[in-house]
Amino acid sequence: MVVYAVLILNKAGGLIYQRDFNPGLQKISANDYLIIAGTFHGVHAITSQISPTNDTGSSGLEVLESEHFVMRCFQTLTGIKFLIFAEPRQPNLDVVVRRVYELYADYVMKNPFYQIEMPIRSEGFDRHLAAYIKPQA
Amino acid sequence: MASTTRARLGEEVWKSRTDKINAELVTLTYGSVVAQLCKDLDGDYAEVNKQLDKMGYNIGLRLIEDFLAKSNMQQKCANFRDTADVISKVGFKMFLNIIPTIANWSSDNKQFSLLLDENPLADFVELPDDGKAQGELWYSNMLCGVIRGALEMVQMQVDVHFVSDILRGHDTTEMRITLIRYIDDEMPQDDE
Amino acid sequence: MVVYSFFIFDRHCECIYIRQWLESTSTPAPAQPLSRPVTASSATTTATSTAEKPTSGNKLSMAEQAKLVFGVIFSLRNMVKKLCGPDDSFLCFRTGHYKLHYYETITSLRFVMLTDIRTENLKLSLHQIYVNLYVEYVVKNPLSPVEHAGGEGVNNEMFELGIDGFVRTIQ
Amino acid sequence: MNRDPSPFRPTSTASTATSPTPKYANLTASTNIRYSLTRKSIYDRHLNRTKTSELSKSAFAFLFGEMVQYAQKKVYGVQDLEKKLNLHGYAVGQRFLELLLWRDGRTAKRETRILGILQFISHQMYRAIFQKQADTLEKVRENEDEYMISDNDPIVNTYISVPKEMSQLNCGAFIAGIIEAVLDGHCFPAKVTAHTAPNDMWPGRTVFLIKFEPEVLEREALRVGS
Repeated sequence: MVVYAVLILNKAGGLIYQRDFNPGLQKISANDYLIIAGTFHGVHAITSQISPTNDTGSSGLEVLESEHFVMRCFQTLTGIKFLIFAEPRQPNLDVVVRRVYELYADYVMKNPFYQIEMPIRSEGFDRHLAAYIKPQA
Repeated sequence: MASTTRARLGEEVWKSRTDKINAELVTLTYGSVVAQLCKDLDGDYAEVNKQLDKMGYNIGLRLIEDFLAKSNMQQKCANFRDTADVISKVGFKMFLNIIPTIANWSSDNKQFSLLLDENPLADFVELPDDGKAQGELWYSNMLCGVIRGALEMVQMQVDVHFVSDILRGHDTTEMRITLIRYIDDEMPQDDE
Repeated sequence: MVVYSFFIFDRHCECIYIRQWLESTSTPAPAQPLSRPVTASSATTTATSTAEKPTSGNKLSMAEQAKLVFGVIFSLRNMVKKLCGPDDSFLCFRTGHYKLHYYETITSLRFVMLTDIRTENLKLSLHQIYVNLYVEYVVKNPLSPVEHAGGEGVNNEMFELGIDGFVRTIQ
Repeated sequence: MNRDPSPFRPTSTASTATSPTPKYANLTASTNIRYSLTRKSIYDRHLNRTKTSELSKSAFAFLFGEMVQYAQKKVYGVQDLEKKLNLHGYAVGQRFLELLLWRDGRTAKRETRILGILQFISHQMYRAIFQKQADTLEKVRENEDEYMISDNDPIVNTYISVPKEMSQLNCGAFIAGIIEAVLDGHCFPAKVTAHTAPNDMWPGRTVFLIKFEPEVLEREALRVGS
């Protein structure tokens, strides 16, 4: 299981966390990541609007596939988006994204020195995320 | 979603997905926070209530993420009654290991009460007998803020306040929760 | 496997073909094909001559839907290109309710198909539609103009039949 | 640093309680604390009722985090913040000491030696509060009056990441306050401070440095001498 990168977007679509774990994506400037995050936030909302089935509260984009990667997007009920980029045909991305959310709930939400909606600079979160993602590579 | 499934979920999350610690540590730490507030605000209990509520609100904004992550709830509550079940049988169970009874539903299903027959925050507590505290201080007011903050993060604006407290000599500890409105999601500007 | 709708966008980012199948019926009874073409990029949504039949399921008119669909695939395509470089291409995305398949030719013709979420990747199918149907019946059709501004000449008889037949096979 | 003996200082002014409505019962004439007739007051409930009851660690983490943020708004600089946390810990430590000694009942031994009290803290006390023993108890070789208790992963710090500009801060000052209260309670007055001492296994490892007052050493010398 190779995870290339993890991105976290706040409710307004602002990029609050970005980290590469394994080579697989292009080297992209931080500014470009900001643009990608912003656009994706808009696109995500529209994907639920164009749903042909008439279910109310249809969810937005959840999985995006390309030739070289698969991206799992998990949006929490509070509007936070977790984007996990991994090698294609990656089986258990749902488990991975849920675990990342738990680590976020523990090491970011419970850190008194983290300000809500701001970029994440919690050393504890980095350490535990790397410990969780790295060995699987 | 039947309330029995909510009860089972609460039980299961408490058993298998919650790290546990000594309850008295939380009780005494909460006590030291309230005491510090009473000292800082030199006995202005109305202000202490407000500050406790504000601190609770700050906690609620964060606690909701922990709640959603651990309880793995994917869908929003179907209606306010379901929300009441989730708060009592999953939320309270998961964090404070108690299940308050839900009571006194208003006819329009917009108001209900939570009766805390057990309140771990208020163990060993006796309000100061300065003649004011028992009339003005809501000792566990932080809980109101927590619920208000948490629900606001899932697009529900509510008012939460205590109506009675055993510490004040009442027979029950009762919190009144009122749904003010559902906050609709902010839509991103349609830049397509 | 249910197919909901099918779009073709040309290199000018215009929607030159829309086809929708009513979701309720299992066999894809042909929906009201768009008799007057709709341009995705045109600011005003040109009212189609036939009564504006709201597409099954949501209130967006076909014109609006085409515009939104194009907006989505255009952004995602650029995002993938930026993330992975020019040789990568966007294949499909899935939400909780539908899956959107995408195929782009070298000539920037874009084929989009919306299906239910269980459908496997349709890149090959869209490619076959391009090769066996679009090229055969539209490009090689002497009557149809070279460029299909506004979808002109795309919804000819043979192409429509081909699409129906094809959808039934992958049903 | 005035350590207020009890946070609830009854004000001396005569209380002008509203005349208690009939449904309240007063325990004694002197106090106007009201208790409902039906509900038992805290004096009727057994002290051991919550001895083994548990709460979620998250609840404590959020409460503690908010306490840190509240304290942070009121202070300038790391030392003041640690002092505030120490005060909070002290209040908690005082109560835990009473509770635990009461619970030991007849078996409670009055510690008279420095080593005795430090072992009590790092074993029984630590286990009662944090459900695990402290990891090490050592004496500082260089100076006589200093000892160290270490905890590889203090629960107060589990979720806390201190920003670089406050790298000196260790929220374990709260636990240092608890230890200080227990020491003072046993007449071993001392200053306790928390210091981050990570090793490769435990990045969050914290050492509580205990510096005894001179009179404690004198007493110890007398006791050892006799």
